[in-house]
Amino acid sequence: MDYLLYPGCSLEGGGSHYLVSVEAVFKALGVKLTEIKDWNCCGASIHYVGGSELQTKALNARNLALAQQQGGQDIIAPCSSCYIQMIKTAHEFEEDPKLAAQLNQILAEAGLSYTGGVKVRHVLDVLFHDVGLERIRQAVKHPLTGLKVAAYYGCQTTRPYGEYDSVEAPRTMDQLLEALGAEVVPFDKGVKCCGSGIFFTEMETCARLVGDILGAAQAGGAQLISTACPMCQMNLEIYQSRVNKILHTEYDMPIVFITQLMALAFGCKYGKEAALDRNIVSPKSVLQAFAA
Amino acid sequence: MASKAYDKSFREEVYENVDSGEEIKLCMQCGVCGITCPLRDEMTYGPRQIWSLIRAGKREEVMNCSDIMLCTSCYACKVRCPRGVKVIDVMHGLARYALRQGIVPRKETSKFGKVFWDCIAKTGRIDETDVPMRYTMTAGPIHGIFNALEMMDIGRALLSHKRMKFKVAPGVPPAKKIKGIRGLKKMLKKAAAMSPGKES
Amino acid sequence: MAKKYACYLCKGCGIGEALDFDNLQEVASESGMGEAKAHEALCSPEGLALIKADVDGGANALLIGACSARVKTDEFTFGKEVLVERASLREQTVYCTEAGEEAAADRQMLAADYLRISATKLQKMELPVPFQLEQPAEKAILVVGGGVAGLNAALAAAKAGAKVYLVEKEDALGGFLGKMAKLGPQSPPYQELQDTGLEDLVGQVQGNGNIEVFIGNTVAKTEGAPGNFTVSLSGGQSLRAGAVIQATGWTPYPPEKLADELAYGSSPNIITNVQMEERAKAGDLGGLNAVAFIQCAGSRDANHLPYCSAVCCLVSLKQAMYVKQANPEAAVYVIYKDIRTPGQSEEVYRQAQREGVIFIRRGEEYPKISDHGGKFTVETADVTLNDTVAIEELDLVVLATGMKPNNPKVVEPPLVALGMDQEEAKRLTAEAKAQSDDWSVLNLAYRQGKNLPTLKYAYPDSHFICFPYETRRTGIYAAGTVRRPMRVTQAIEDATGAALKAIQATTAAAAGFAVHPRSGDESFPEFFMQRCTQCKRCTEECPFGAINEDEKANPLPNPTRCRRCGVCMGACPERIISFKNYSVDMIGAMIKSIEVPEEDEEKPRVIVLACENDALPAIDMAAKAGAKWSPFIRFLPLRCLGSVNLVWIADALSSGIDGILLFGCKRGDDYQCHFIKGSELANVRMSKISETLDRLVLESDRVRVEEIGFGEVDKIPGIIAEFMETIESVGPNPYKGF
Amino acid sequence: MGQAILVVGGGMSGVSAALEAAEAGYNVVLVEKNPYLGGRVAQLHQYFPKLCPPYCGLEINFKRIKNNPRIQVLTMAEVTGIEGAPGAYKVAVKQAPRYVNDKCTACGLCGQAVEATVSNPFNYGLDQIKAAYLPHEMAFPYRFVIDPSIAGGPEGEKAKAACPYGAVDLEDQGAELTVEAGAVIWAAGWTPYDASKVEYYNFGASPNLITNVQMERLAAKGGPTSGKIQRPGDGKEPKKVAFIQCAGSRDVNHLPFCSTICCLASLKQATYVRAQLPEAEVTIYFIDIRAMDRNEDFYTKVKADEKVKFVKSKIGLIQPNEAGNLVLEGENTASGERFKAEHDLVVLATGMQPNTALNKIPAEVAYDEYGFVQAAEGIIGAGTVRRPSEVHVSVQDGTAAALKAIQLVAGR
Repeated sequence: MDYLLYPGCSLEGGGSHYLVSVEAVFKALGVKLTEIKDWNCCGASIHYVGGSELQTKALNARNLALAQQQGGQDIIAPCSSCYIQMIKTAHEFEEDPKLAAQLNQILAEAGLSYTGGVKVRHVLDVLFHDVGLERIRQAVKHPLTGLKVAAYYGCQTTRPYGEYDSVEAPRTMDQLLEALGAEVVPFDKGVKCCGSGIFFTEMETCARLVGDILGAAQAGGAQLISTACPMCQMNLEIYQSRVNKILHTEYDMPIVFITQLMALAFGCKYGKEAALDRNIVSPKSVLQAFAA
Repeated sequence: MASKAYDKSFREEVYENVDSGEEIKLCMQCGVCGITCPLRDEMTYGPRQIWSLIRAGKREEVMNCSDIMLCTSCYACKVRCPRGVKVIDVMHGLARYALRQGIVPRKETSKFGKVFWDCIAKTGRIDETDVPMRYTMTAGPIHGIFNALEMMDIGRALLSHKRMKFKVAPGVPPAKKIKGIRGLKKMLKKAAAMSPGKES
Repeated sequence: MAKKYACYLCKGCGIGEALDFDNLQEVASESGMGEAKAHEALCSPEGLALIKADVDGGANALLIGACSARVKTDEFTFGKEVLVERASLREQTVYCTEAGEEAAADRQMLAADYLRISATKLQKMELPVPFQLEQPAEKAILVVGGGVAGLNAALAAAKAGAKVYLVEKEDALGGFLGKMAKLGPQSPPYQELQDTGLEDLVGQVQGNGNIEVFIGNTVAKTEGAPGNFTVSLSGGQSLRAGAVIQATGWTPYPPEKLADELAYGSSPNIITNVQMEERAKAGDLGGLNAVAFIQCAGSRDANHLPYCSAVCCLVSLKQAMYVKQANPEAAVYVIYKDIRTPGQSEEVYRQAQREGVIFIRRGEEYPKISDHGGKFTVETADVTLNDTVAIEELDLVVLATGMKPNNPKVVEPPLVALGMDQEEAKRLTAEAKAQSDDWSVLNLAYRQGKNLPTLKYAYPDSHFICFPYETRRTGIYAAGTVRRPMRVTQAIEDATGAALKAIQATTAAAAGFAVHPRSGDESFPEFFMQRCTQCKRCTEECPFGAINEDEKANPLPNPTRCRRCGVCMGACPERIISFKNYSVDMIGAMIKSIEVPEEDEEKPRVIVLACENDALPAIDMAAKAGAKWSPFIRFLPLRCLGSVNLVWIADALSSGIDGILLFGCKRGDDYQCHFIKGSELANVRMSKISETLDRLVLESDRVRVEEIGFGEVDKIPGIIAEFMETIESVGPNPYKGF
Repeated sequence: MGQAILVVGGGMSGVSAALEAAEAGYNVVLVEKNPYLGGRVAQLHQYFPKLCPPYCGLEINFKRIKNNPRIQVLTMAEVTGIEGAPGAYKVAVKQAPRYVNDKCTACGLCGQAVEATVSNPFNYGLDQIKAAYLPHEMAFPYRFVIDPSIAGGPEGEKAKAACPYGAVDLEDQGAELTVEAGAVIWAAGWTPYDASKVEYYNFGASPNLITNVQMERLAAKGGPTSGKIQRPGDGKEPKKVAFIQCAGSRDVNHLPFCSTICCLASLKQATYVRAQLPEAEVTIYFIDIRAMDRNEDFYTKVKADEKVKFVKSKIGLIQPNEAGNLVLEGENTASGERFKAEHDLVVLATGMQPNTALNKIPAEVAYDEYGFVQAAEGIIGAGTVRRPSEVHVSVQDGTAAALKAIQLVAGR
């Protein structure tokens, strides 16, 4: 098992604990990750303000071309925002020969080319379909028995093609959590947008969206929310104080990456490998019982 | 009495100049997008009605409508649209088109997005400290500092949890560029020239 | 045929435990059936072997007392030469009556009566001898109309080996297909306009040795019957044909009628979709920068054509594509009520949108069209914009007008006119005639009129969902847009199917059996003319116009036109019309064979004359489902309730039967009677019976008509119970015992 | 006379094709997958626009089959292979075991003896049926079936012991046979589109959210409620019924084509509700109402009922609430209003997927991208495998297919 890793800008910043835990988990599972050399930003959701659609596709085409140059293995893009930008370009490249030609014209400016065929995968996809629940169960050393988790996928994690899971009612993370021994609570906001794209700019609206999600998780009895997108993690977590101010609530809900929980269950170190000490709403009181 | 005549010039303008603008041709006015959008309550029209306005030639209503810049790219509408219309791409395209016309549907988003893109264009990546800092400063020095203080607690928290690099000011220390930045810049220039509406 | 009777009684399925078989054997014997053989399971290989041995020994008239005739049909069929009559001891005896000792006597009488009824029937019926035309039946098929349906019908029949005459009134084949520039997308990926393919089609027709084409001709007269039509053409030729396909197509709804609503006629640039097609074919689409199509121009409008013309949406999409393909810059609007692109043609809608056609939903009101120096403005509601809008600077406005069938409208006088006093009947008949069209396509030399009967909107179709091809004139099939609005692809299929129906009609005429719905039936009505009083009832009432009249009003039956329903038999006051295996005398005798207990026994007897297609299976179903009803009921299956002759009512009442129920199909606009008006006729006839009953000093309550079909299964026990109460309240038939 | 014509599918188009060919004098083998003929129409309560029961026409057709020695019917049978060319095919047919032979009198004793139940496919799983059962009250052939789940066990033995006629054959292995035919008519019909694939409708989340085919069974006398329209969740009479049009159809993510019949089916089902429940309100949520040709009259009739409302909106979300009702969300595209509407019974107008999209014909046959059969010589599509269509068009198509088959076998 050999994949290329596209960390994306967020995993180098606010989502650093995602990167640390992804690397720990894949190492534990014996999966090799090689970072795409000299990758560039995917453009994310806000690209359109400064760049055209084609420019954004060019950004992603460059990463695909680099990946192909490096061996063309499947790319893992842990950040859902990167994932969706990249998979969109990859898909449309295959479907639309005119676009493919245009992109190659553009890539030529940097002495690059792309012939198609590289697959873009999400962390959840690879864990569920390639590694498989069985191997994950085997790797669990400290089952998260009794831990009540709300599985929050976020909007972009399974969209827009539904390649590896349902776009409206995904189940992969639920099953992964269950494989870790955790209890997945009823939660109907699993793919509801958290508004991270307008985090800085439309605070009130964003607060309402975040509040809806936190409220539903709390109502379901969740001790924490598990996610697989750094945008969601950041938005749901660091925004809680704002939400509480605006909506007069008292949320104190830890937001952790599924890979952090997995690392913990695999017996990795709470801080160094699971990077749980990097969570601002501390999950310590909930998770320390499972720590190695 | 008809409130206004249908005018084909605007829709043709959209087809030609707006990224993914031709997508709206396929809309059959079913209404699913309008109800699917998580921000529907913040919108005056919603996608379907905007398409309808474009068809009718209602340029002012569309270009001056802040709906076109609210989209968070959640893809819920794209996933459900029975005609497969790339609603998000059109919305982004419209917002971008408005900006190019000097119309700013949403000031804050525009400012933030501009800083964001500039960072990519200059360095190839986003510096998650630099971008918000620069964005906050777009409010002007006094407001900027005030806003920055507002966000200070968050920044401090991120910093202390090893999720943010330390910066004293925007660009200090400067963000690292990718190695292939020169090639990337050329690519972006080329892509701009090939984009609808002949961008420069 | 010399009949050798044999009777078999089945003890299976609980019959054995419920009935006294010694008694039944006695009844069979008394009824002339000889010694009845009982078996534990008559349908088992052993039981069947028992019967087969007797058949081999010469038995040829078999009474089988077992389950309903609707089941185990294959098992209890012993070849065409052996008459079989089934007495329903299971469904109509054991299943539907209370079990146990207390009810045993009544149940036994019920079973015994069914044996008597069946024995009587067996004695009264003969093996049918198929009708043979004087000349050998003609197998050629006449196709009227050389449009897409006619051409395809002709070709389909010819390819199956039939000789075909194709008559077209114009001087060229093709009909509307010949006026079309292109067809809309018909095949995957449903995005490209297609050639009409007319040249190839006409070439195939003209090159087929089985097809003879008569262009510039109409049908002056159609005489005769299936297997033997003589058709005179306007050009003077006379043809003999076995069956006819009318594929005369459609006429555009007259646009002049839309002058008020849609300004038709006010400018040469407000045109219909037919005119648009002509312009496209002539290559005259230059200089169009803005065009609006207005859908439902006359269609879906109570003041014009209340129905949807089915093709106009796709025609406008196609024509919008013409405009777009001639000038991609042109602004093209389709102003619609609902876009109707069924099936795969949804992709055509998408394709038109891709090409830039703008769709505006207009609501119920017509748009307003105004002329501004040769450029038009269309003002319309724009529903999805929630506004009223104007579309200006239009070069051309196309009205998507609908289609009317090329078939004369026929309005029939109400059935109550039958047997009414002369003046009133004449008035109703004249009124109906005044509402009917006077022109004709086929000029049928039929006593009931020269045209195919129509229901709504002059469509001569059958009104049957399950049997769409049946017109009410046997051997004449409507195909294509004359039958209902349809697209070209559907008309091709329709024509192909109609060709098969026509081939079947000639086959049936040659072999002497009936077509749908009694397909294969070799019986036919025979007239004992010496006693005919020329009352015209049979010629008027036949739902299929099978009987002509001579100048003295003698009926002239045409057995190959006949569907074997027996309506004529029911109509005849002199009871001179009989089938070999179905007659007034036979049913009368069956009724009389029922044993009527003395009045003081307080065991009333009620007969149910039941339609064998709907009511009888419904009764079986109810019985199977466990419904119970009075053991005083005796069901008699009929081909159609329209065959009920009033004499049976008299027979029944005079033999002491207390009440008579008639179970027929649903009547009215959505009738289900497969003989069109049998149920309705029975109702009309019964409504006139109270007078007779009064004369006999009998309560009219004793006779009732009920609509019973598959939808009324659960109501059967209730209807029977309620009727039994009525009978109880009016008391026993005073004629009992006389 | 000539070679036989093989007809695959005993629904409306298949039965029509078989009968029309046989009545023109040709030998026909009719292969049907179910244990009975009649296909989907047998499961309908009424036809539009006449609101007449399908069994009226089926009864005539079955009678025609009974009276016609040229038709051989094989039920519980499927075609597994086709070899040869137009005019000379060898078709492999596999018949599943019925475990009941032709000695069965449909007396019902086996059904009484057996205790095991299975989900009733005829009622689309709305109820359970004994594992020894008559497929439905009008089944043709009129013969019981034993569910394979009990054939090898003690319940099967109970059925066998109960039958006085030796009709239960637990050793039944089914059969494999080869049919020689000059032409094959493929009339395999359709399957209701799987409603659960339209995830935002949450089919399965509430018993009061049903499909249009289930609604037919709810209204049918032989259905799970004996024809009483009630909420499957609690048996209560619904007061506010909604029909969701295009639940999968006209949707590039699901069935990109229009299923043609669903508008009329919902109009018809609205009449079921209104006829039974005078107080009930019906709302039909639609994109376009497609009541083609003379069916428009039926639309006009239903529209005249003021308790039937039409709202132009494709519903974007259906969610059950605590009251057991369903909340629909949509945008009324006529007013622009975004609404939430609560209904106590919701019917999804799911469309028709051609069975050839799910199971291909085991021979070289062309399809369009949706799986509909394209015109071909020798193997002739008929009915809803060619395009979505209403009953009378299927009959028409079946009849046309019969002639195309005859053209191939005539004179051979």
